[in-house]
Amino acid sequence: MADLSRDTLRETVIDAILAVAPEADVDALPPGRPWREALEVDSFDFLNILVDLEKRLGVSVPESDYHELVTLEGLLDYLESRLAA
Amino acid sequence: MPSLGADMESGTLVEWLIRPGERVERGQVVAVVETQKGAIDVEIWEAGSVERLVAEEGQKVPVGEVLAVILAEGEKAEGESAPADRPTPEAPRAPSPRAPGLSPPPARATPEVASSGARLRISPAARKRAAELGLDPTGVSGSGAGGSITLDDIERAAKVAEPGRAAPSPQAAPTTDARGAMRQAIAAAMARSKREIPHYYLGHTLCVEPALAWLEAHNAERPVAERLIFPVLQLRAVALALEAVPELNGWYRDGAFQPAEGVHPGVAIALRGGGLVAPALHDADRLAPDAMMAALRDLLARARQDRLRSSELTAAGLTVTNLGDLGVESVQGVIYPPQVALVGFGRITERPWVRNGQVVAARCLHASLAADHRVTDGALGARFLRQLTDHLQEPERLWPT
Amino acid sequence: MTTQTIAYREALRQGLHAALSRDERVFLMGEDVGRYGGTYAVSHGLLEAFGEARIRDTPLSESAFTGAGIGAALNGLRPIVEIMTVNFSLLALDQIMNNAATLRHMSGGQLNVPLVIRMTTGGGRQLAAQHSHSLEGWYAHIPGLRIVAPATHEDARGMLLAALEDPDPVLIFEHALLLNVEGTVEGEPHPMELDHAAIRREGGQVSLITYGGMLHKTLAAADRLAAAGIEAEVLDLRTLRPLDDAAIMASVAKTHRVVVVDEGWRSGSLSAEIITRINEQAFFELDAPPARVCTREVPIPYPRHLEDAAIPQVEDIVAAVHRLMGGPGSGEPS
Amino acid sequence: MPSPDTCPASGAAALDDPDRARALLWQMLRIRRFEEKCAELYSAGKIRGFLHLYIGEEAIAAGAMPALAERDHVLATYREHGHALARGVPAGAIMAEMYGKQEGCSRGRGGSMHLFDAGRHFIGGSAIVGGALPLAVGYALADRLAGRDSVTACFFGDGAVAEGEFHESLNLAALWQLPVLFLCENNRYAMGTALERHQSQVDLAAKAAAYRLPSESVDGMDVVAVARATEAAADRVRAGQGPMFLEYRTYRFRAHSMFDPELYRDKAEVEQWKKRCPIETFAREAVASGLLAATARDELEREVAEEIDAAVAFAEAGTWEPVEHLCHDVYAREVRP
Repeated sequence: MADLSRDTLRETVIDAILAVAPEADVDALPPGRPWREALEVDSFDFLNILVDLEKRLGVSVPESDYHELVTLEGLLDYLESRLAA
Repeated sequence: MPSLGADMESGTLVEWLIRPGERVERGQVVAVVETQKGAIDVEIWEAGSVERLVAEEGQKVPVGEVLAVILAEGEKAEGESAPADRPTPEAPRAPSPRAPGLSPPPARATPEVASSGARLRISPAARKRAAELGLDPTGVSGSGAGGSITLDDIERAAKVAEPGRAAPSPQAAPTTDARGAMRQAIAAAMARSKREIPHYYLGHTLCVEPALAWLEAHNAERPVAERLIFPVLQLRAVALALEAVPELNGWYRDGAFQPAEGVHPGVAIALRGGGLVAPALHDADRLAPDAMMAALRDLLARARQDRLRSSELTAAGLTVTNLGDLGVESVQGVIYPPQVALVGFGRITERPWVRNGQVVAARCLHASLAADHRVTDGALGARFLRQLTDHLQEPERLWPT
Repeated sequence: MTTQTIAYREALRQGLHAALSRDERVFLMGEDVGRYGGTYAVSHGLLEAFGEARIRDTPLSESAFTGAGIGAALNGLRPIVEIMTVNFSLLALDQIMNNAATLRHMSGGQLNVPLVIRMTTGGGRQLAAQHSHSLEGWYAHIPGLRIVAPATHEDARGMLLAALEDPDPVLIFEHALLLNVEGTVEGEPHPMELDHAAIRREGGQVSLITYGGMLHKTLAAADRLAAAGIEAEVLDLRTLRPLDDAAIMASVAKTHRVVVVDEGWRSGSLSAEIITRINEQAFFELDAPPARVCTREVPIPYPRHLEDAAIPQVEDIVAAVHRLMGGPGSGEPS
Repeated sequence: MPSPDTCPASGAAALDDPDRARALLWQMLRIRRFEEKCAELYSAGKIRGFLHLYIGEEAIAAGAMPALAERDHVLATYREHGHALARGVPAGAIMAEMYGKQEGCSRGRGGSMHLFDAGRHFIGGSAIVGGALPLAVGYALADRLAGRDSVTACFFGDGAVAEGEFHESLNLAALWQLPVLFLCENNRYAMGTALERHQSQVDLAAKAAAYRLPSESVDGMDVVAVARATEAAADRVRAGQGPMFLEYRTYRFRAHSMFDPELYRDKAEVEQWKKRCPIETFAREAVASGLLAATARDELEREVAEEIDAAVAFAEAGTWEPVEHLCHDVYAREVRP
């Protein structure tokens, strides 16, 4: 999974979100805005998305890192760093 | 005493026409008996001799009772022989009229219709359909004769994720008219709630740092799939607070409060694409953390697939709504009739908080209670809210270790 | 098959003619049925065709000639007793109930009474109280009798033929207002079975259940309702004893609303029996309380405007349905 | 009303056939003993409801019935045990019917007042006074139309002459000249009302003649007079000369029914008529004229007693119709819509 390009990573994340919130309009998401509130993803959905990402990317996000995942870009950066490690 | 007529039950012996010791022939008139229709001659059907007269003149004797003892030819009078040997008639008696005593009056059926509250006017077909759909018809407005609820009303309400009612399955994106129908059903319930329930509201902000610390520590070494989410703690706290103040857990129906037997808080679940349902989490007070998490996960999944059980739609004695998830600081909810309370949790935000005289930044949230003033007063509501916040601030004591 | 358009009375006459010509055992007995050709000209021409032995004018002795009809039926013949109107049948009620209806059961099944009694019924011709009765409901109360009400011309011809083949006493009620009504029939008269109701108009929103003279008013009401967007189903009972429960419940299950139209007086009427059966057998199909339109409980008055007010009219049927279809204002009982 | 002793004397002396004499006495005796047994069983509660006994009128059923052929039809009233016995309905079947057992001649459903035997054309009981008269007209009408030479005999009491159906039926039968034998048993009391207190014209034969019906009055206490008159009438009717009316003047020795204190007549009158008991007078004359041996009476009594005891045993052993059969035979063609 090492050299996953950013675009494919973005697609994977969006798929994970859509799996839980099928009618979420991720593209219309203004950059830099907290995606959970915008897409009305409650704590349950968020947990399910993390479970999905762990399956897809093998990355298990500890609770202490949740604050880094507030924006979509933040989430992607975090995942990239974890994958690169 | 012979039966001398269809409706004769007894007769009065007027006159004996024979004396003890006399001979009698078959068909001989031996006595005169007074009946309600007049005096009638009584015949003897066997020849013989009069041993003794049992009934006295003027005595009223029921049909079948012995009047006299006649000895057939050659029969000796033994001691007190059995009364006249006439075979007791085996032909079935006409069913004897029931004992004349008054049977106890039927227990007064407890009136289904309470004195003040009107009985729900709903057609049998609509009531049956509502049961099939697991729909609580109380909130549905009637378009039928006299404002009664009809089949169409139920069918329309069924298309709507009306509170206490399963929503359309997530795959089928609700069509526009379904959304309209959903809106109408929620409107009906909320209008009724506002119309009938005298709400009072209480709120309290509490610091949740200890709870969150406990949660992070609990989740630290667990894979994502086994982690707990904060609502689990909130529901636990609500369950424990209800044990202290049971008056907030039940229903107001037919003019009286009916306490719920168990602690089954309704969990407000927002459905994708709009609509809301608040199925009951059964026995929330008895679930260990992981069991409650599993129960919540299952409830959420079934809610979104429109496969909730009818008991889950009617068991909740109060509802917990967690709009905090969606970034709102405080919630002043509207109670779902016929429940008597609604707990609202706001969003967890970092706020200035005074601790030991120092102002620090701490993650806090606003907890609110909306309650039915017909059932409880502010004092009782406040006690509940204090219990709730105390429990949340001592997470390690939420569950017995 | 040739289609004819004839008056209801002509259909009755064709039925009688066919019955008399097909079975030697059949004979007609009643007041003025022979020389006079029938007070309603139904038996016109039969005396000439079949002779005095089989077309017998009787004295005004309803009990005697009805009883004689029963006796002749007991003794192997197939009499048709015509009682001029249901109003005079009261004089023969003892023979009809205590002999015709009862003899089979009371004799332990040894006897049966294959008798047909025809009588006209109903009001609406300003004949005042003693000549305007609708008593089908009374007779439909008596075990041992078969009661039928031919509302269409095919039934008017054919029910008589089926009744004559029936081993039990059959009473046929012919509504007086139908006699002049024109209708179509197919081919030769043929027996029309006596055991089932018939849907005369399909509809999905309300069931209108009726019989005999009220059928044409009910169909008219259904047309008016259709114009107002309400599709009514019209069920012609045809047999009043036994009632065709299956057909009634099937219609109620389809439409969930029912109005019974019955020219009898409301209290203890046939409509009361039908609605009770619906409550017993189709309660959970009901989306509104069952309703009925009956004759007002009054001796039928002579003046036209009062008689019209007493006897169910098309407007009454339409109003009853509207009350049933709903709207908060429609709560009062019809 | 002519008093009993002026009736024309015929009686047994007018007979010359010993077998016929024995048969008449036997028939009257078995009716008398049967009715006495019924009274006993009613007091014991075995027979319930209403019970109307024929004691005193036996000469009519015993004398008239032999005049009717097997193919003739017989209709009677609720006092019809004697007619049923005389018509040949087995005593056991009648007694079982009185018990309400399903071995009864009406399967236990009719009881004392409704004895039926279609095989023997016995359309027995009708509890509605005058109710059978129109039926008889119908039976005769059907025979006439079907070309059969049967006669329909209809027994009824003096009470029936007050009913509309009496007048309507006699007129209809006379109008259509139908083969009906109207046989009126005038026992002088309609239940509790003496004839002269309910009829303007008490001469019933004259009343029937008003419908241009040949009618005759007969001493109902004389079995031979009854037999002769009925035979002659039956032959006339069978020969197609139209209906005929016979009035048998008779008297019932017991109450109208089992619950009747007989306040309407005095005991002396009853004793007066008992002197003309149809059985005792006929037996005495038959023995006196040598038609019957002195021992005949006892032999017949024994024979009758055996028959009656067997009938009671048959009824006692009878069974109740299962309640599941309650609605059987309401219709001949059951319809299950």
